[in-house]
Amino acid sequence: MTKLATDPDAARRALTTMWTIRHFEEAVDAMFARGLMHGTMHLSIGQEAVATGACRALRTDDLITSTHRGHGHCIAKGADPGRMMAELLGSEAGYCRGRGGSMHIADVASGNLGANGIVAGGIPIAVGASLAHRLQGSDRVTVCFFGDGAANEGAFHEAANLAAIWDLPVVLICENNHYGMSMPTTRAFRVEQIAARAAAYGFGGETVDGNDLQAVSDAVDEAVARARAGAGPTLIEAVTYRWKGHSKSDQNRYRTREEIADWKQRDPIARFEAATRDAGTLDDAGLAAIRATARDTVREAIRAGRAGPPPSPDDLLPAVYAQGVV
Amino acid sequence: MTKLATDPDAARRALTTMWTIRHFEEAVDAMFARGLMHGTMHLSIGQEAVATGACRALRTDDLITSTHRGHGHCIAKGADPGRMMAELLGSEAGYCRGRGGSMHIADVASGNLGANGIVAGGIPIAVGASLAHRLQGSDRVTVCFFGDGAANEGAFHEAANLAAIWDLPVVLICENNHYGMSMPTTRAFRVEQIAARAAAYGFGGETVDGNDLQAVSDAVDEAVARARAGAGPTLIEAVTYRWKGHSKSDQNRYRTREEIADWKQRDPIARFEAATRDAGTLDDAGLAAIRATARDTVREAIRAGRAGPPPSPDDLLPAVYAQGVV
Amino acid sequence: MPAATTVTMTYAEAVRAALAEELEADPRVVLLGEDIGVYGGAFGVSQGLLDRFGAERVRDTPISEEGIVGAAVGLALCGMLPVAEMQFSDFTANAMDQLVNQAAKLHFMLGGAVRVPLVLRLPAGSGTGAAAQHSQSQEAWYVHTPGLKVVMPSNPADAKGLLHSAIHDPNPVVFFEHKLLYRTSGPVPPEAGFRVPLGKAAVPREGRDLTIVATGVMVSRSLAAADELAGEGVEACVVDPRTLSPCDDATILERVSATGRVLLVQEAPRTAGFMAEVAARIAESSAFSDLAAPVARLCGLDTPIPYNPDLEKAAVPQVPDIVQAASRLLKGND
Amino acid sequence: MPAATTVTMTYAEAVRAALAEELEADPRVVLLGEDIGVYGGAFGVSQGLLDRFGAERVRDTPISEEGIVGAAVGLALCGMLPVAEMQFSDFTANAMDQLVNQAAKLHFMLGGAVRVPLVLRLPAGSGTGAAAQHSQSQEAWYVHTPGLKVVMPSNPADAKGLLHSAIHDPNPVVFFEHKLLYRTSGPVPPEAGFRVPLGKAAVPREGRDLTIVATGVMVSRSLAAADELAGEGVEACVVDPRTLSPCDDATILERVSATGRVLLVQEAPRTAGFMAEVAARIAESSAFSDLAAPVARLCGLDTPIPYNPDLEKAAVPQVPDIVQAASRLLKGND
Ligand SMILES: Cc1ncc(C[n+]2csc(CCOP(=O)(O)OP(=O)(O)O)c2C)c(N)n1
Ligand SMILES: Cc1ncc(C[n+]2csc(CCOP(=O)(O)OP(=O)(O)O)c2C)c(N)n1
Ligand SMILES: [Mg+2]
Ligand SMILES: [Mg+2]
Repeated sequence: MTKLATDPDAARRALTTMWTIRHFEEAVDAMFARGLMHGTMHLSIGQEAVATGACRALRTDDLITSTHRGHGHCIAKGADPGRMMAELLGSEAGYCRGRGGSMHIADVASGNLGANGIVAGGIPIAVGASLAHRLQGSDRVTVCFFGDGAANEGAFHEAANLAAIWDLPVVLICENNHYGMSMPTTRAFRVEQIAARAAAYGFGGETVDGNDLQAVSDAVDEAVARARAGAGPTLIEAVTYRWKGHSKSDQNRYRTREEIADWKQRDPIARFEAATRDAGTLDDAGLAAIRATARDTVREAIRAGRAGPPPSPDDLLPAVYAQGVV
Repeated sequence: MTKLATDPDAARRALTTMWTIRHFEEAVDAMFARGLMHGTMHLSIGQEAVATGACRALRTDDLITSTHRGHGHCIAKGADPGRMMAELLGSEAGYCRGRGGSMHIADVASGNLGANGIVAGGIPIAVGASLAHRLQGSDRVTVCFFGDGAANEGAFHEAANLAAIWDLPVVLICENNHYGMSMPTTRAFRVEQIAARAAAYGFGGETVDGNDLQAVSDAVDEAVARARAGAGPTLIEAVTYRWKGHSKSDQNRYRTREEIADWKQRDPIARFEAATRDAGTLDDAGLAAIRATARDTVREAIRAGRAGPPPSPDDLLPAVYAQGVV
Repeated sequence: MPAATTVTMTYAEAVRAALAEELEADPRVVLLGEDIGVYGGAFGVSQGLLDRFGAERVRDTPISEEGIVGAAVGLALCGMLPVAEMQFSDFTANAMDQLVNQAAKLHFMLGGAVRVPLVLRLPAGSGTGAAAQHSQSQEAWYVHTPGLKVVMPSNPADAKGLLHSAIHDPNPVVFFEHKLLYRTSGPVPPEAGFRVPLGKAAVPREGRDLTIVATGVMVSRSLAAADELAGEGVEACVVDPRTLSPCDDATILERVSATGRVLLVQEAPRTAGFMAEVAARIAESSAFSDLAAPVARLCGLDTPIPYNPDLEKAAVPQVPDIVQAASRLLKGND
Repeated sequence: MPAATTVTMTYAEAVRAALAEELEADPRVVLLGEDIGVYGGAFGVSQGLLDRFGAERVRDTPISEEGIVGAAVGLALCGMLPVAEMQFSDFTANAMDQLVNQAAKLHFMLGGAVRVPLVLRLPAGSGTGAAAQHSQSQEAWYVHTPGLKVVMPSNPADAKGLLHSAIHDPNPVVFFEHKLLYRTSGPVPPEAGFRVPLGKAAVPREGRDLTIVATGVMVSRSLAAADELAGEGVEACVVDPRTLSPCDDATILERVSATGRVLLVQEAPRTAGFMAEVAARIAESSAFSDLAAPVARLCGLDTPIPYNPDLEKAAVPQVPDIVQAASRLLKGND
């Protein structure tokens, strides 16, 4: 397995992805605050190493399913931030032509079957996708992202069991950010590790430090290799933390300022930057250049997103059904 | 814990219950075959030790929730076989006034919240019932029966987790009769023991020989004591076998005659009879007398069931809503 | 329309034949559901298909309805044509999120980026003594869900022809099969894969005096009632929408206008059922002014389905009820 | 009717006040739902209740909708009066089995042996930019489900009064709260626990020229439209059913007969929505012969709710749409 912090190319790519996610979401946060975006949004700031570490283990033709907190997955899998921003701005140029917004961005071309507004809604879909690949004789793998809260939904249970009994090429990645909205995992679970649930279905589970890019990447690499080899699913619990509120309406009443501050000390990006610096792979100038690139990407995304035309209300009813035959 | 085979009273009661279940269902089977009953039915012949062993651990004011295969639970918890038979015959004198039939018999007075036509449908309800008791400051315990197949429903997962995190006084009894309809547990699960799933929720699980009355009784006794003491839920997997087809339409294509014959050798009733005989607790005459009592009970149940008046179609619409206020 | 030469088969055989032909012809087609393999399905519909097509394509599932429909969504998104079965339509209650929040919406919600060509087969309806949780007719829920198509064939030819169309439709199609119809027989065109288009009503009987619009098992009951009525000199036209969503309004409204009287017959509970929509479309259309009497509905009672067979019959329209309702409608002042 | 002296509160405050008064007065009442505790509910409705009544009675749950509703059923069967919340009405899709196959049916199916007095609170509707999975109006599903009562208050007084009635009703009640109404204010009677009876429509405005029947957020939009119409000399009567099931037909039909013209306004998609049932009841009633024009419906489009705010607005009726539809209806020949 690649030691990311010592491989200049890999380090640069991973850092660019993480910073792009970070800046993208900071921009979105600011635009919401200034009333330039409407609806709601769920930011993954602080969790960038999970999406980045997981998606770097995948081929472009491998698939992911994502969640309401999906900007990171989407960017990491290779979507165009400009079309994402366009979508958030409700533009016809957005990935969903302005119909979906933040919770529904998909980009089939880069292998993202979509965010999902329903907690755990993507898990059975990921299982079905991986079954399709098996039936098609393909060696594609599907990675399914979901939160700690999602692991208490019936959909998780049913889907995990189907993946198990059919030995499907799917990797279940539980982003345990300690809360489902306001509900701490300590109250929502009576088990220490969500990864322990894998044993209930008969496949392997592993808990990793979700703020350690290398750890995530290694675990997913292995799980993907197993899945691709026909050895079935794996559950990876990546322990991380969400810096921002759950969504716009969150007043952070369920956690302390200290806790948040403490986790900010464990910033996955700063940590990986330090590792590359320590390893002598990238210097301050190199790191600054990556940040600048990411900032430019996001700036350009905002420009592109704003440039898109608004969708037309006349095109609602005709868009409900897909046309033709399959 | 009572050694049932050496305690004449306990042995007599348990055997009477088991034989009543057996004869009741044989009678139902015959009546269906002769066209005297309609609809469908699910017989628990061969599984009598589970219902009997579990319910003997309960007080009358403890509750159970049951399943589509619920005659045994119902009888073991203390329902009147006459009103059960009346229900199966669609009579106004039946437990559900002929509205429910085999899959919906409830008898709140004896502590049975009802069979259920929906696989796993009773599990969340049992959890809610046990929460009610906790909130009411009562020490009542709820036992929730369900099949192996039910353990793959999302409802099982969500309910088990609620029971865990709220430490509820509920005992989950999975009757693993090796099949959910035609689906063998070997194909529906990738785990050897369904009881292993308890660990995913953080409470104890145990697999017992469901054809061994004593083993079931002991396990449930312990679990009930724990629940009553406030120590939360337990999952008990009782391994058993269904002698008859899943329901009327079953042609037993998914299993062999040999397998069925083999399990008939492990008849839970004969086995417990032998134990009482070996222990010198009951002799052949005593055992014969118990069988005769059970047969009389069922004969009387059929008579009573047939005697009930038919319900009136005029009383459908007015019965949809409960009246008054609570 | 059945061709000149037809073969006679039961409704169950017709559904099975459609599945077999699709499995044969199109490697993308895959079946999944509870006990559809060696058991042959709770109603025997898929009997023999496991032997012919193997366990990968005739896929038994655990009892996990949400998982089944969700897997079908994933399969459909990835180029397969899944045909999933709920053992009884009632169990769709366990899979509503995947059906309604995912399958129905994905195409629109993702701006057209994906399509979800799945079929969900739902054995439905009362009359088998299976009581309230195994006897429902909930087509109105799905008709009220934008993005779903809803099909309800009333005879073997339509069952086969509409299923072929449903499988090759790029949208999620909810396919209702009434359990009482499975053993009824009828002529079916022999050509493999012949399709009955979605969205076209059938008019199995023309008549000048009133129009009966009926769905599912109520179609044959309405035809039987029409025969009786003919004995009394009344000629009833019977319209079978076949596809409930999108619904062929034109055919219905034309017959309503022509006859001036309309009786709407469904098995589902009256309130907010499919026929409420048909009534509303008539009431807001130009056919309204052609009506010589108020619209009449004959529906299931607004109750759960009871177990007792007499009560069960009393809860849904039977042939004499239809005759009576039609006669009453005709006695209304002209 | 609000008493002479009233207090002004928002819709959210009214719901909260009802919950607080019930928790205060009746030890059987217990709340459960996702983030209803320290978070105060996604829309702030239960803010402060955890502090007052504790975590046992204001119970945060994991994200397990089927478990929540199932637990509520068990609680209700055992003598409690649970008030469960789905964070968004859309997530009821995950709990349909417990709601429809269990709660709705148990009383009837068990021959009256049990009752299931639970309330399911459902924040619903569009207008918040939350897109297709967080903006639905699916009341018609529940209206079509025998055994459920369905309530949809349109103002703070009704929200409070109907919630008290719902909690003490012995049946499962589905209680729709429109998200856009939460911050709207209105007069509320100050008496603790005052009840508005289920099953009685309100007529917030009388008028001779046409009747507008509207639900939820469409009531205030219809009243605004009526004001505009009044400026043009048109007097519209506005009927708010408040309880959709069982529905107060008498009040609706009386006004329809009196005005001869009726416009039915709902946010939910048109096809097979609640207003289809109202249209059908009008079309099959004696009010039919009093109609001077066909029944008119103004409804949400038959589409998922789109994200873009302009599209979202275009997908459901707005005040000018109501004015226009009413004007069109009045131009129909008399
Ligand atoms: C079925 C469903 N229930 C509830 C919600 C509301 N909701 C949205 S996100 C969320 C918390 C999800 O927690 P988790 O799965 O841990 O993901 P995180 O938000 O922490 O990334 C909740 C309750 C939803 N969208 N869908
Ligand atoms: C939700 C749901 N899915 C499917 C069914 C159809 N069904 C009834 S019983 C059964 C098998 C249940 O298996 P298990 O839980 O092992 O109980 P057993 O019949 O073996 O006692 C099935 C599939 C149902 N009634 N409910
Ligand atoms: Mg979380
Ligand atoms: Mg079983």
